[in-house]
Order: sequence, then C-alpha cells, then structure tokens
Amino acid sequence: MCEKSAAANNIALVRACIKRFCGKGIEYDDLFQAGCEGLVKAAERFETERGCCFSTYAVPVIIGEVRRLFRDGGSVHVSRGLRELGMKLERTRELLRAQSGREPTISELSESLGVSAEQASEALCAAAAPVSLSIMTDDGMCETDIPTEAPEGAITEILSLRQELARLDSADRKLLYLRYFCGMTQSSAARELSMTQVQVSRREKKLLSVLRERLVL
Amino acid sequence: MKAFREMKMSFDSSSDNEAFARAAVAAFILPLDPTVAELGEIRTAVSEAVTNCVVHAYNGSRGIINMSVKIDADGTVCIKIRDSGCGIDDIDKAMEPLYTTSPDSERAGLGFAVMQSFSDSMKVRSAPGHGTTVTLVRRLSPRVSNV
Amino acid sequence: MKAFREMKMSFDSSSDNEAFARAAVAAFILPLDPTVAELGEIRTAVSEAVTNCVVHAYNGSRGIINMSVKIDADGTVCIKIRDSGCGIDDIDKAMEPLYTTSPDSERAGLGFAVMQSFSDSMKVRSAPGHGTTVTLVRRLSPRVSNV
Amino acid sequence: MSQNGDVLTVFVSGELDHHNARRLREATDAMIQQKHPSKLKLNFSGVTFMDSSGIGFIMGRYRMMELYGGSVRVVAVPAALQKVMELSGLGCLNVIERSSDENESIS
Ligand SMILES: Nc1ncnc2c1ncn2[C@@H]1O[C@H](COP(=O)(O)OP(=O)(O)OP(=O)(O)O)[C@@H](O)[C@H]1O
Ligand SMILES: Nc1ncnc2c1ncn2[C@@H]1O[C@H](COP(=O)(O)OP(=O)(O)OP(=O)(O)O)[C@@H](O)[C@H]1O
Ligand SMILES: [Mg+2]
Ligand SMILES: [Mg+2]
Repeated sequence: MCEKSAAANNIALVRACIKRFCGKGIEYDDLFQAGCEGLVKAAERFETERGCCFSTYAVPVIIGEVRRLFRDGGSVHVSRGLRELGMKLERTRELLRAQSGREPTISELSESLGVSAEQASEALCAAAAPVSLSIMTDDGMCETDIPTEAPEGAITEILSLRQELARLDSADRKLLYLRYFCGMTQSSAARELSMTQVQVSRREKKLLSVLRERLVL
Repeated sequence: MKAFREMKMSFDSSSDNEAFARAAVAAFILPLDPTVAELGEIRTAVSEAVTNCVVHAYNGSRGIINMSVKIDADGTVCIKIRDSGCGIDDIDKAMEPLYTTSPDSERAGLGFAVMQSFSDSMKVRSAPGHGTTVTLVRRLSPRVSNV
Repeated sequence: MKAFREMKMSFDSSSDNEAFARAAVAAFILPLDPTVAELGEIRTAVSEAVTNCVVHAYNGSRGIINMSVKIDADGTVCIKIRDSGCGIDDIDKAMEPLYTTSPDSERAGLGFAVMQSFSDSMKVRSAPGHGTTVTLVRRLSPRVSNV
Repeated sequence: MSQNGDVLTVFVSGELDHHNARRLREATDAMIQQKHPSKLKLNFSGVTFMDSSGIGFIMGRYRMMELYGGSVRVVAVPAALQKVMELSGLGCLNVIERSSDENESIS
C-alpha cells in the first residue's frame, strides 16, 4: 500500500519534470516514456544511505532522460533547419501578401506555418546561413529554371552613371539622387533642397543632358 | 583564457524579455554552428535563469537583468545571468529539486535542476538583498567549420 | 517619455557581430509583432550602422560597440549604435550618398543613405578621435495586436 | 575552359553582409580569374538579406569584369531586396532608357 502511493507520487514527479518540455517538438507520450525510464533507472540506483530523499536523486535522472530525447533528434546543425524554414517563410510571406494585399506580420506568418514567432524570427535572421555559392559555366540551359522577376541587367550603365554622378558637385548629385535613387517627385525634392519645383525641373533637365552626353561616349 | 568573442547586455525584468534573452544568446552562438540539441539546451537553461530573475528576484516589479556571454577559442560558452533582486537565503536548499518558494503560482521547483542538467557546469552566487548571479558553462562539440 | 521596454548591449567589433546585432534587435522588437518588411528594414539599418563601426570606426582592429534599443508605449523603436573609434571629420560629407572613404575596399558609400531611407529619423553625432553615435528612430505601423 | 564557358553563373545564397561578402568575393574572383567568362551572371534568388555591402560586391565584380572586357548581370533578386537595390541606383534603369529615348527623339 505504501509502495503504491510511492509509485503514484513518483509518477507525479515524472509529470512535473516533463511538463515544461511539452510543446517543444516532442510528443507528450514520448516525453512521458523517457521520464518513466529515468524514474526506473533512478529507483534501481538509489541507495537510501545516500542521505537524500528519493526525489532529489530522481529528478536529475529523469530530466537527463528527457534531455537525451532532445539530443537524439538534434544532431542536425541549426543552420540547416533555419535555412529550410527561412525559405518556407519567404514563400509563405509572398503567398500571404498576395492574398491580403499587405505585408504579413511575423505572428501571422508563424501561425500559418505552425511555428512560434520566435522560431520564425530566428529563421528570418538565419545569421549562420553562410553565403553559399554554386558556380556553373553555362550554355544558357539553366536559365529557364530561374524566375527573373528582378531588375536584371544593365549594371554597366548604372555603374558608369554612378561614376559620372560622383563627378558632379554635391548639390547636383543630391538632386539626382533624390529624384532617381529615392524616387521623389520634383516638388518633394525641391522641398528637400530648398528650391522651387521649377528650378528643380530646369536643373534636372540640364544635368540629364550632361550625363547623356558623357554616357554616350 | 582570453575570450574569443564576448557580449554583455542588460534588459528589464519584463516577461517579454525571457524570450528575448534566449534568442539573443542563440544569435550570438550561431556562428559556432551548434546542433539543434546544443542550442535547444542552452536556450532552455538561459530561459530558466532569466525567468527566475523575473519571478523571484524582482517578484513582478521592474528591475534590471544583466547577461554576459563569452565564447572561448575552443568553443566553450560561458553565460552569466545577474540580477540585483532579493537574493537567495539558502542556496543549497534553493537548488534542491522540487524546492520552491512559490508553490502556489505553478512553479515546480525544477528550474535549477534543469539548468544543471542542460549545462556542463552551473554556479550560483547570491546574498539576501544583494542579488543573484548564475553562471552556466557549456562546451559545444567541436566541428570542422569552427574558426 | 518613459521607455516601455529597453535593452542595452555591448559587443566587440568582430564582423560576426554584424549578424548578431541585427538578430538581437529583431528578437527585442518581436513582441510588437512587426511586419516582415518592417523587420527587414530595421535589420538592414542596424547592419549598416554596425558595419560602419567594424569597418570605419575601428578599421579592422578590435573595439567595443554599444547598442541600445528603446521601445515606447506607442510602438516607436529608438536604436542607438555607439563606437569609440576614429570618429568622422565632416558628418555632412559622410552622409552624402555615394561618398565613401574606402572606395578601394568595395564600399558603395550608401550606408547612411540606407539607414536614412529605412528609418523615420536618423541622427549622427561624432567627433574625430571621440567615436560616433548613430540614432535611428522607426515607428512601426499600428496594429490591432499591439499592446 | 569549356567552349560554352562564356557565361559564368554564380548562385548566391544566405545573408549578404560585410562579414559574408569577403568570402563570396574571394570565391567569385577566383572563379572569374580561372574561367575568364565574358559574362558574369549573379543569381540572387537565394539571398535572404542584403545591405550596402551587397551593392559594393556587385560594383566590385563589375570592375573586375571590366578588366577582362566582360559584363555583369544580376538576376532573380527577391522582392525583399528590391528597396536596397533601388537605393543603389538600380532604380535608374528606366531613367537611362527613358533619357536615351528622349535623346533620340530630340536628335
Ligand atoms: N534569481 C533569483 N533570485 C531570488 N531567488 C531565486 C532566484 N532564483 C531562484 N530563486 C529561489 O530558488 C528557488 C528554486 O528555484 P527554481 O528555479 O529551481 O524553482 P522555481 O523557480 O521555484 O520553480 P520552476 O523553476 O520550476 O518554475 C525559487 O523558488 C526561489 O526561491
Ligand atoms: N562609425 C563610423 N566611424 C568613423 N567613420 C564613419 C563611421 N560611419 C561612417 N563613417 C564614414 O562615413 C563614410 C560614409 O559611410 P557610409 O556607411 O554611408 O558609406 P560606406 O560605409 O563608406 O560604404 P557602404 O556603407 O555603402 O558600404 C564612410 O566611408 C566613413 O568614412
Ligand atoms: Mg525557476
Ligand atoms: Mg557603411
């Protein structure tokens, strides 16, 4: 009878130990089983003359078994899982954005993937994901697989434009920068530069024609 | 040994910061490319320590929590979590599994047992009225990509 | 206004810490439930500021970078990044888009421009020999779940 | 060198910041020097984060390719990077085209 209540107490001990590991990727049943295995091990090894009560001895053994469970499933490097989740998140983000027409919040994103906001943010910041680089010298074959949604292309022109921009004086450079790099309207650029819109318009025309001449050469 | 990388931070004892603290530690360790298990264990231990600051040291009122993380050249991670809260009377007693001073608020008295189990070594320094410092050391398994 | 939540941290000017700093900021503002785009922009701005400390302020040698993040009750995020490095001679010039003192090491001279465009306000304080402090303020779009 | 080796495609992935740019640069340049392609294609589809260090990287490769008389194209830029790309002047693309259109109509 006494033993029976001891057993019941000890099951409660297992429950208490595994409670805080629930919802962290391992099923309750598995946690419970590992906990019980720990309990059995502890009972086998426990010596009364150790001078501590059983729970003091058993808890670390039980938690140790639970820890092993986490270890068994976790020899994979974090960076890999994060990279995979990161890619899923990017896709889901596009999807949600298409559906609702606005940017999803982290919680919306994580909910729709069934992960915690913490995991989602970590994956989005997957710092460990090293820049990987795969190189191929191609004959144009792989090109068809690549979604080209992007402003591809005339980098050459941009860079030579940049070089020319660097030669302008700083007020002129700022004007073009605001208009064409920041996409400002002539009036807001004018406000920013303490000029009138008409002045901006004239100056801009002038500058563009100068640049055109230089770039054509 | 000279720390290879080191960071220090302080934040207030809001319960939001439990998640923040473990995420920050995780982000700091990430360049060592830990395994899922290693990072999970470190996060769990950090979480326990920070929760104790929020729950016990400042007992719900606002206070500052300091945390530092050092990484040695051999991949040993040393984490210190310090509060200036109420301190602990009897450290040995507090570290006993199932001992808790807040049995009513769903605390199980297992935090220290978890920290101990999830790190290679744990040290607690405390004095009543002078706060508590918990030091957790965890060696990461060596790996190729380690610098 | 009293900060709603606040954290301070310091770390060394190792380039590993560029990623760490932006992840830490992201983790800290997570309770505000930012959009993915907001988070991305804030991370980019932080990255620019921290990279400048690593690249320019300490010019490859080791130094300390301090960062603080405050969140006001209305969801305004204020981030300060401070170094004790070489400082900036002419701040106006440095902030000009395309201006860089290290064109040879593939810097584009766009860091300040990116910070400016990804924050609601930016302030730079600096003196040669006395380090630099960049303050970035960003208001998050209000949302239902915001506390 | 293969006879089709006039296009070198580099698939970049991960976070393209100052820390990572260094390794990426070294690897890419080693490849350019080995293959001497006439076109370098930078595929950014796997890039999850980029700051101005990424712009510096693109510009640097451009200069490098110019040395060999080649050209650079950046393709498959994820939406999240668009804004940084625009700040870099990629937004000028249309401008250049537009202004040369104007040029033609004027002359
Ligand atoms: N930072 C601290 N400041 C003051 N007292 C503390 C601190 N950390 C722990 N204690 C004391 O030590 C006891 C045991 O801590 P432990 O983390 O093991 O259990 P708990 O926090 O009570 O419960 P659990 O962690 O299982 O939720 C606490 O009940 C508390 O009295
Ligand atoms: N923390 C700092 N300490 C000292 N000098 C700085 C600091 N931050 C910026 N500077 C100076 O300001 C200039 C402009 O900075 P900015 O970030 O805009 O461009 P960059 O760093 O040169 O290039 P990019 O950021 O595009 O890689 C730098 O070249 C440098 O001279
Ligand atoms: Mg506890
Ligand atoms: Mg910069």
